[in-house]
Order: sequence, then structure tokens, then C-alpha cells
Amino acid sequence: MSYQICDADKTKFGRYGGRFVPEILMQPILEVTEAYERLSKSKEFRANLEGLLKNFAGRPTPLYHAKNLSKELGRKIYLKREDLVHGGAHKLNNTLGQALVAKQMGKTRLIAETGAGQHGVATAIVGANLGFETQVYMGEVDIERQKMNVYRMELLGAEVIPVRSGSRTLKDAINEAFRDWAASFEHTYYLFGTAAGPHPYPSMVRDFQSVIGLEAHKQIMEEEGRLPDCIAACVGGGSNAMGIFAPFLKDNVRLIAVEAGGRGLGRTDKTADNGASLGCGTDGVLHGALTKILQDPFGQILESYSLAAGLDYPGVGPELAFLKETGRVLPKMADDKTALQGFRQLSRLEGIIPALESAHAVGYALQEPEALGELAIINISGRGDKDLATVMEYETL
Amino acid sequence: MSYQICDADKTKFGRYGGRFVPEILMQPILEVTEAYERLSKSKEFRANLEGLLKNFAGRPTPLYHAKNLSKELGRKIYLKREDLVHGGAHKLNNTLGQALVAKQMGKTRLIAETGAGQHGVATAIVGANLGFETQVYMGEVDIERQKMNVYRMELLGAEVIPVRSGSRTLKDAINEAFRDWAASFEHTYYLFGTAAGPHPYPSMVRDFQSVIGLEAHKQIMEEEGRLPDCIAACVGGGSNAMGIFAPFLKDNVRLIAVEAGGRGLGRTDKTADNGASLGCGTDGVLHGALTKILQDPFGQILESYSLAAGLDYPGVGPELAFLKETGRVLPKMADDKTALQGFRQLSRLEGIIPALESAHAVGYALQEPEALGELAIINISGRGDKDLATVMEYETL
Amino acid sequence: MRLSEAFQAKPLLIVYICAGDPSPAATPDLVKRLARAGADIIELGLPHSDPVADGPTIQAAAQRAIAAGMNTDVYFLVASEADVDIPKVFMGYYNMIFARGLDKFAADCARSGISGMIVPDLPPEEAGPLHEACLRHGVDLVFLAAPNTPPARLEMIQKETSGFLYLVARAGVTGARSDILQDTRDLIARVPDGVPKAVGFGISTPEQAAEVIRAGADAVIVGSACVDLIARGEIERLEQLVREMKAAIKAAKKSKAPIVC
Amino acid sequence: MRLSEAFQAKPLLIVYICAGDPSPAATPDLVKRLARAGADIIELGLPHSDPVADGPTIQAAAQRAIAAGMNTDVYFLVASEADVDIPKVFMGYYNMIFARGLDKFAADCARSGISGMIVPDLPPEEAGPLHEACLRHGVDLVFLAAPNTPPARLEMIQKETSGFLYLVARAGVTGARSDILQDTRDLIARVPDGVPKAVGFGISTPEQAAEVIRAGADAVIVGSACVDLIARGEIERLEQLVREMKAAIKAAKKSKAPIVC
Ligand SMILES: Cc1ncc(COP(=O)(O)O)c(C=O)c1O
Ligand SMILES: Cc1ncc(COP(=O)(O)O)c(C=O)c1O
Repeated sequence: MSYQICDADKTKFGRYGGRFVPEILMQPILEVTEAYERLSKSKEFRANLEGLLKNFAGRPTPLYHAKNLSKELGRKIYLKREDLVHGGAHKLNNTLGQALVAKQMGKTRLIAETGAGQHGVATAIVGANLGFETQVYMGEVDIERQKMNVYRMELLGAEVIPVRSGSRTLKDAINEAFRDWAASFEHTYYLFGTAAGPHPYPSMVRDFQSVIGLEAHKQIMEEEGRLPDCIAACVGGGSNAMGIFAPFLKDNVRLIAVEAGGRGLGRTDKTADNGASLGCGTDGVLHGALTKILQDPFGQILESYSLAAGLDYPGVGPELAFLKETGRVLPKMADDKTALQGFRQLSRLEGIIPALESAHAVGYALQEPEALGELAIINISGRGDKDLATVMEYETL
Repeated sequence: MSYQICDADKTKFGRYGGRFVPEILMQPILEVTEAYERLSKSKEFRANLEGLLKNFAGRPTPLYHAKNLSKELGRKIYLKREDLVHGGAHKLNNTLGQALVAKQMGKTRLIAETGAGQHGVATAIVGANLGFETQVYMGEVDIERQKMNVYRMELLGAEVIPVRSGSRTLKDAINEAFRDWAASFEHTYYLFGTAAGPHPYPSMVRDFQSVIGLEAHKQIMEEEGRLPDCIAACVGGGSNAMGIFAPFLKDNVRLIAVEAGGRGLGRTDKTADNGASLGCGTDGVLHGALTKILQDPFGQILESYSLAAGLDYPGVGPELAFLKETGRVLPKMADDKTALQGFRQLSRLEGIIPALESAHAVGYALQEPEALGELAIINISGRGDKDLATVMEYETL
Repeated sequence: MRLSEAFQAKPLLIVYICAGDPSPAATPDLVKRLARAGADIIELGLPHSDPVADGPTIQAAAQRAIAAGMNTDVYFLVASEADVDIPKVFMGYYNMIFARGLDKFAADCARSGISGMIVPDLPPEEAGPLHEACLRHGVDLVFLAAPNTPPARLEMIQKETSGFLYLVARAGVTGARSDILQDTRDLIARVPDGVPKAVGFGISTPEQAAEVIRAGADAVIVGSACVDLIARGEIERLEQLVREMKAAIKAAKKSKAPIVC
Repeated sequence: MRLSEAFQAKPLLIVYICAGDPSPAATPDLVKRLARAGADIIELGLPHSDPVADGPTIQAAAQRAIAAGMNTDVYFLVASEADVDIPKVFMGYYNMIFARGLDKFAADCARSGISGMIVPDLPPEEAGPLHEACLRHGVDLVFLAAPNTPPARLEMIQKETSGFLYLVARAGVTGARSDILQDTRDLIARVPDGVPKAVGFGISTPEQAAEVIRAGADAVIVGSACVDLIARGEIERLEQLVREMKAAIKAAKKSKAPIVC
């Protein structure tokens, strides 16, 4: 396994990325950058992380040939099984890596933001395992709709701090975590949950998540003796997508980023009916990076919408914004209904209940199978247990 | 990997086991016996199963050195991570194996019983994946308290049939499944969920689950260069325990079977306050086998009790009954409170939320660490996500 | 009376009831009424918490009986009191026998006038010890054969059974059904004439009973249909049903040409 | 008036308010009152949906202002109307500027009498294009330095800033606090005398303001304390606070011996 090292002076992907943060946070962020650059070259650090990925997180995850789905779609489909990672999603790949960075930096406290609770749980897990005090910011609205994950975090010894500002969802939880960090950086590490945010987070998170793609690259060559025609992954902030895409960027593989189409393309003054910042967003600055965002003409951030809490974010990582611009990554949308179809179909056909987020990639594949070519990989970023209540409720609507 | 083959004429372990079933079921059971014996020697069958275990179920599962728990207990503790198996518990090891047997037998329909829903979900998963019609019997009481697992089964395309007879729990679901099978055996395979029931189920389920112990045996030798002093596993019917114990039976390793102590040793006319048939039961026949059971002086089966639905069963597999008699396996109890302590402690110390069932083994270890020796393995048979509502509710009592 | 003796006077009607349903006190009288109505053998069920071979009707009867205080001690009291001059046969699950001790159980059967035992979850392979106890106390141990029992096994069961051979009419559990299958006819045909054979599971009407006798059975066992009437408190209709069944099998015995229904 | 001109008459009191709070219509009058009460510079905030550098007080003000119809177009109307003879400085997040277009934004500032811009989420590294736009339109671009800004970086920021240097009084976000830390004193001391330096974040009382001036600052920025009074509708107390602050820093300037509080 080898991580793509981010280069000291390169904080941007084309015009995207950068560090648009208050001065008080520049020093903490530069320290994280420096620590990560140093550690990513350290054999000991990598051995340590690889040990945890293997023995604690349960890696490698299988690349599963989904025979029934393949038959349904008339092409050969493999599923990358991040649903089997400890905690139930790819999120732990990143939290393990960053928590080890935090440890090496001598920090004793972790803070994180969470929307659906998956990154919060993954942070609480590493907090417990590696002995940090852990506090997770979560919007009040999200706390209400994700009670079980709140309880999981608490069981794991983390404190969940309700965020009452703004739209009281993920976006505001991130704001609040930055505010905390601005006062606490001395002992505290901000463990960001997706491949967005100020540099070095987009690169670092992509690197830690690229274990997905590195495994998949090796596995598909072993199984098929060739690379896939296509890889599809869902996109919230972009961490699972960049994780599986990164090791294939130089290859002739079509990379499809499936965003939340939500209820459609509608907008109001303050809200968008989707979470499709890559497909429908415009250039802007959110959470420390210049990227594609959902905003009004004046630059106010819109509240996004998706049935999948993990895709319900008005921004996206800057590297994906760049890769969209260059045409290397194709942004696509799956709306709520399509995602639900993916959710049901994968459950029935293969006995795998995907996360609603991942179900967007599956749903897209069901709708546009030709886009997948003859041999494709779909990234199943997480398992759907967390979404049962949501889907049940949606059904009765 | 090599399975311990069960011997054609040997239906018993000492005086335990056998086939106490209605004549109408003898032929179906003999056919299963024959098919299993034949297939367990078939290279193709084994390759097929190993493929699914690796690529679909996510095996091998890690043997994780739990550093914080080790420190807490003053000895070196490894956790066998069945919580990472697809579906969330060791149950899939067995359902994959048996479903492949059923497929080879030309059956088109699977039936199963379930208590907490874990075996039902594991059956629904293989039913979906391998293309069976699947029906799962589940007591009305259990349906009420395990709504999420009912919904999971339905999502996976299985039908959940409510059982209204008897105590309307697991025991009665098994009765009902046998009744179904007595009329449907021609096309239907009864996929039994634990290492109990009539021969060949106890041997077959043990064999399919012994992948746990075979992996652990190899892993502990790789890590430590020696065998553990002790292995602890929880016991409902005994499948996860026999699965990890079997490959160590000939070794000098102390094997501890932790049963549900429930509310204590109390009994009424019809109920016991625990699920400790190995520790507190007497010889009797239940669900087709002579074994240790919880019964009144006349032979009526008592309703068992445990906060962990998967341990809430008044019987136990015959092989464990035999191994208890010979002294090879030590039966121990952990009551609800101790299990909850195990649940919380493992969550906080290691970032692993165990199933309430597995938490019994952890709780026992916390209470009697000396019993573990210097180097021990605890089998974490499943993950605790399914138990969050139960634990939350218990807390507020 | 030994069962073999009873089987001299074929065709026989064997009536199953669950001891203790609706109450232990009611059972002896019920047995006597059934005998008077024409039953040739009474199959007296000992209720079990987990009656895996039984359908909903008999399960419910067992639950009522247990709730009404039925247990093994009471069972034998009731059986003694049900003093009739036709044979009584125990029917119940092995664990109830095992719990009391095999020898004691067989002895209690003998003492309370029970001629034989039917244990639906005890195949011959597991029956050795009980068989011995039964021999010691002169109690027959009746085995069952089913439509799916293969020839070699059927032969073994025929050899092992005593009193009579219980032929399971069709796949499934006890409970009233509306037709008699070809399977059942085949099974009856597969057993040589010398073996006394009673057919049960799902026989609920005089027509079915007659059909079974015409197919070659020596006896018909009727259970759920009777239990159902007891559950509804319709004892007179129960006696009526027994009378009709008896008449039907007698008539069938005479005109042995099979009727397709 | 250019900011550098204003800094001739040290010590200065810079007062922050959020444009549009409680309503766009109210803002021009508020600015005039503050100027009359003694403010030397008005920092006029453009509310943003995601004010990451701000504490609860200013967040709430932004939400009120947005709800009351404040947007960038309205902002510049309001700023023009707030016709005072002290400098006005824009304060707001980069995305609002970026969305309008950097050049247009700087031009609008110049047109509506805004002398400078404070953009708390725009470090010098990212500020190149805006800097150019500001130069084109004669608007100062003020950078911030914080207690944890290391020496080399502080030097770079000093060089890059124009108008004055905004010193962040302490770790955290905007919001009233009760003490001034050693960190702040150190930061003030680390900036050479030639650089005009204003200290903000958390200064809410005349005592704190005085202390900051005694520590060597050229100006004090007060924000949340004022916003809080506006939120409560206590405009006279706001004017009173401004008067007291102004008096305190003037007095402090004369007797420059530091007081520990
Ligand atoms: C299972 C799962 N998949 C995908 C996502 C989206 O995040 P990202 O785009 O960073 O992979 C989330 C976020 O919570 C998630 O939980
Ligand atoms: C996680 C888990 N562990 C243990 C058990 C107990 O079963 P067994 O004793 O067969 O392993 C169950 C049963 O449902 C279970 O779900």
C-alpha cells in the first residue's frame, strides 16, 4: 500500500482548494500539513496504520463479483465492499489515519463534525481505541433524526454537542467545529470527515481513503486481468469517491461521481432540492476551500437536500471540482427515488443492504447501465442498517 | 481450511444428540445428512464456500489484540472479530454453508427460525444471493421487539411468518419451522441456525462455524507463536462457541462457555430467569436432540430469559452438553448486568460495540479475569448495533 | 386389553383426545362417552409445551390442558379413572417420558390401564431404552411410518413396532384435512397384510375414514376433528361424529371397492 | 477618508455593526449615531449564512439581517446612505465578494464610500486577486494576525496589509470576553511601532479597551458588545458605551502605564 503524498507547496487542484480560513486557524492547519507530510513518509507510521486497518478495521474489504446484479444489468459488476469496514462505512479509513496523525502531534482531544453520524461514530471509535477525549458537533436537526448514531457515539465515550446555529445540520456543525478549534487548537485536533475543507484535508483524506482504490486496483487485476471500464461512487464531500478513484486517475477508466439528486433541480431562496454541488453548483468558497457549491447569487450558502444524510451537503471536495472541470470525472445524479430503487434492488438481488448514500451509485447504475461499459466497479461506501428507519418512514409517506 | 467431517453412523456425542423427530422428518434429515457428508468431501463445494466466505462474507475476520482491554485485565486479550462478518454476526458462516448444501440438493425454498432476527437476516441474505424463496418463522413477541431485523429480512426479499403458538418466541418458531418442513420437505430446506437440533445439524453447523476457530488458531500462532491459555465465547445454542472451540479441542486450551445468567437463578412454573441450560439445565429432549435443557420436573420446557435475544433459548447444542460432561468445556454465566458492563466497557475501551450476546463473554472476562490465564481469546460473535434500542430501554428502567 | 387383541375385530376406530382438555376432571367421562359412542381404542394425549408433530388444533388443546393443571401425575390418575373396557393408548412426546424415567413411565402406564404408547418424536433408532421398559411392563410401543419412509426403513419400522403400525396419512402435522392422497393409499399398500395398520393425521370425516379402510387400513385414527368439537363444547356432536365414523368404516369394510372422492 | 489618514489621530475606536440588523433601513442612522458618539471608524458587516469566524452574538445578528432582507446590493445602498465623515470598512466573508466578482465588489466599495475591507477567512496567500482589485479601486485590504501567528508569518502579513493590521486579541471567535490575555499583549509587542494596529475579538468594556491601548495598540475594535445592545434595542446605552470607550482609550493613551486587571 502506498499513499499519494501531497506536495508541500501545492494547496490547490487547478483553481480549486486552498486555505480560506481565519488567521487563527492558519497555524494549526500548517502544523497538520507539516505533520501529515512528515508522517506519510514514515515507515513506522504507515506500518502502524496498516496494522490498524487490517486488525481493527477489517481490511482488505472484498471486491465482490455481484452475479445477480451483473445479470440484471447485462454486464459484469463488482462491488467494493466498504460496508464491511468496522463501524459500517469507509469513514474509519480516514479517522484511523488522522487520529494517528493527531497522536503523533501530541494532541489529546479530537473534535469532529457529523451529519448522519457516520463520521461521528468513526471518530468516536478511534477516540475510544486510541485514548482521546472526543467531542462531536452535530446539528440539532440531525440529532433528532439520527438518534441511534448519537447513542452509539455516546456509548463509545464521545460527547455529542448539539449545534443550534444556522440550518442546524452538517454545514453548521462544521462551522461550529472550526469555531471550537480556533480556541482549542493547542490540545485539540480537528478530524475532518471528508475530502473537502482547507488544505491539507482534501489531500490527506483522499490519501487515507485511497486504500479503497489501491485494493480494488489489485483485486480487479487479480480477478479479471484487466482494469474496469468504469467506476461509480456516490459523492457527499467526496471521500469515498476520491478514495476509490485516486489510484485509477491515470488509467483509462471512466470515473462516475454520483451526487444526490434529492427531489429534483428546484430551489428556493435558501434551499436547494438536491445535494449536487458538482453537477449544479458554482464556484465559491465554503469551509475553507474554493470549490463547487450550492449558493444564491449573492454567495449565501443554500441548504442542500437528500434523503441520504451523508450526501446532504452543499459543497464538495476541491479535487473533484477540478477533475470535473478537466473532464476526468463525470458528475451524475441519482434522485431519492432512484437511490431507493438501488437500495431495494441490491438488497434483493445480492443480499447486501447498502447505505442510502451508496445506493445512489447503485441506482444510477440501474438507470444507465450502458454508461458502465462491460466491466465496472461500484463502490459500496457503507451498509444500510443506519437507514432502515428513514426508508421505512419514506415508504409510508 | 478444512472442516471436521461428521461420521455417517455417529449421530451422538456421548449420550447427547441423536434424532428425536417425527418419522415424516426422518427422510429429509437423512437426505441432508447424506448430502452434507458427500459435499463436505467435495473440493468444488469447499472452493465455492470459501469463495463466498472471502468475497461475500468478508473473511478472514481479524484477530485483534485489544490493548486497552488487555491493560484493564492485566493479561493479553485478543478479540476474534465476527462482528465484521457481513450481516453483523457469525451467523452467515453457517447460512452460506447450508444454503450451498440446499442448492446442491436441488431445493428451491429455504425456511428458518429466528429469535433476535440475526439468523433470519443471515438466511435472508443467502436466500437473496443464491436465489431461494425464503420464509422465516419468528415469534410474535420477537417480531414486536426486533422490528428493524424484520424489516431487514423483508428488504432482503424474505417473508417473515409470525408465530402465535406457545410462548411466541424462538422455541416456538423452531417448532413451527419443523411443522412447515414436515409438509414441504420436497422443495424446501430447513436452514437451522445453531449447533443444536437433530443430527446432522449440530455437526454440520459446528463444521461451518469452525472457520472461526481455524482462522483464530492460525492467527494466534502467527501473532504469539503459541496457543492461548483460554478461549471464551457466549452460548445460545452454541454455534459461535463450537465454531471457535472445535479446532482447539485437542489442545491444552481452557474453553469457557458463557451462558446468559439473565436475572438470576429464579424460576417459576413456566419460566426460568436465565438461559443457562448448560449450567442449570438437566438432560432432556428438545428440538430433536437429547441435550441439557431448562424444563420443569415433568418435562415441560421452560421459557428462558435473557436481555440478549440470541441467548434466550432453553436448550443448547448436544456437543456442548457432552463437552461439559467430560469437563472439556467449562460453563459459566454472565447475567444481564454483567453483560451490559461488557457492552459498555468494550465500547469505551476499544471502540467496538459488541452484540449483547458477545458482551456476555466480555462481561465474564471483566468479572473473572484470572480465569483467562495470561493469553486469551474472546469471541466477539456479532456487533451491537441491533441492541442499541434494547440497551437504551434497559437504561431508562 | 392388549392392542393385538383389539385388532382382532377390524375395522377399528381410534379416537384421540388431549387429557385435561378442557379440564382433568372432564377427561374420564369423555373417554367413557367416546367408548360408548363406538370408539375402539382411545388415544389419550399427554399435553406437552412443545408439540412439534401437532397442528394448531392439538397445540391449542395442549395449552388449555396445561393451563387447567394437567401434568404427568394427573395424567395417570385421569387415565386410571377413565375405566373403559377398550384399550387406552398413551400419546405424547419423548421428553415427558424421559423426564419421569422410562421404566417408571412404562410402569405407570401399565398400572393405569394403558396398553400402548405412541411417541411421535421417537423413531426406532432412539427407542431402545423405552422399548425395553415397555417390554418389562407389557406395554406396546407403537411406531409410525410416513409416506416418505423408504422401503427398507418401512420394513425395519414394521419389525420394531408392537400393537400396531401408525401410518401417517400425509406430509405435515396433525390437523383436519379435506382429502386423502394417493400417497396414503400407496403407503397402506406397501405394508403387508399381516401388520395391523392404523392410519391417522388429517382424517376428519366419515367419508375419509371409509376411504382409508377401503384402501386397506385396519384402523382409522381421528384426532383434530374430535379435539375441535371438544374445544367448542359440542360433546353431543362429538359422539355423533364417532358414531358416524364407526358406521362408515364398518360399511366400508363390507364393500371394499375404492371410491374416488 | 483613507484609513491611513484616520490613523494619524490615535488612539482610535473602531465599532463593528452588522448591516441590516435589525433592518436595512435602520443601519444608516445607526452608523451616524455611532460616529456622533465618538467612533473613529465603522466596520460594517455584510451578513453571511456561514460566519465561521464569528461567535453566537454576531451569528445571530447576521441571521436577523438576512431575514430582514439584507443582501449585497442592499448593503451598498445602505453603506452609501450611511454618509459620515469617518471611514467605513467592509467586513465580510470571501464568498460574498467572490460571488459578486472581485473587481465589481471593490468598485462598489469605493463607490459607496467604503475605505477598506476586512475579510476574516482570506489569508494573504489567497488574497492576490482581491488585492489587485482593491488596488485598482483605492480600497485598503486589511489582514489579520493572531496570537499564534509565528514571527515570519507576522512579518509577511504586516507587509501585505494595508490601512492597518487587525490583531486578533485571542484564540477563538468574535464575542465578548472578560479579560485580556498576556497573549494579546505579546502580539501587540511583536508588531513594530510603525504599523498601525487595531485589536479586536472579545473587547467589550472601556477597561479592556484602555488596557489594549496601554499595551501599545493604536486602535480598539469593539463588536459583539455593540451588536448585543442593538439586539436588545438599547441604542442609547450603545451610544453611551461608545462614549465611555472613547474616553477610556483617550485617557489610557495619556497615562501609558499598564494596569493589571
Ligand atoms: C456510507 C456513506 N457513504 C458516503 C458518504 C458521503 O461522504 P463522502 O462523499 O465523503 O464519501 C457518507 C457520509 O456520511 C456515508 O456515511
Ligand atoms: C451475535 C450473536 N451471538 C451469539 C448468538 C448465540 O447463538 P450461538 O450460541 O448459536 O452462537 C446469537 C444468536 O442469535 C447472535 O446473534
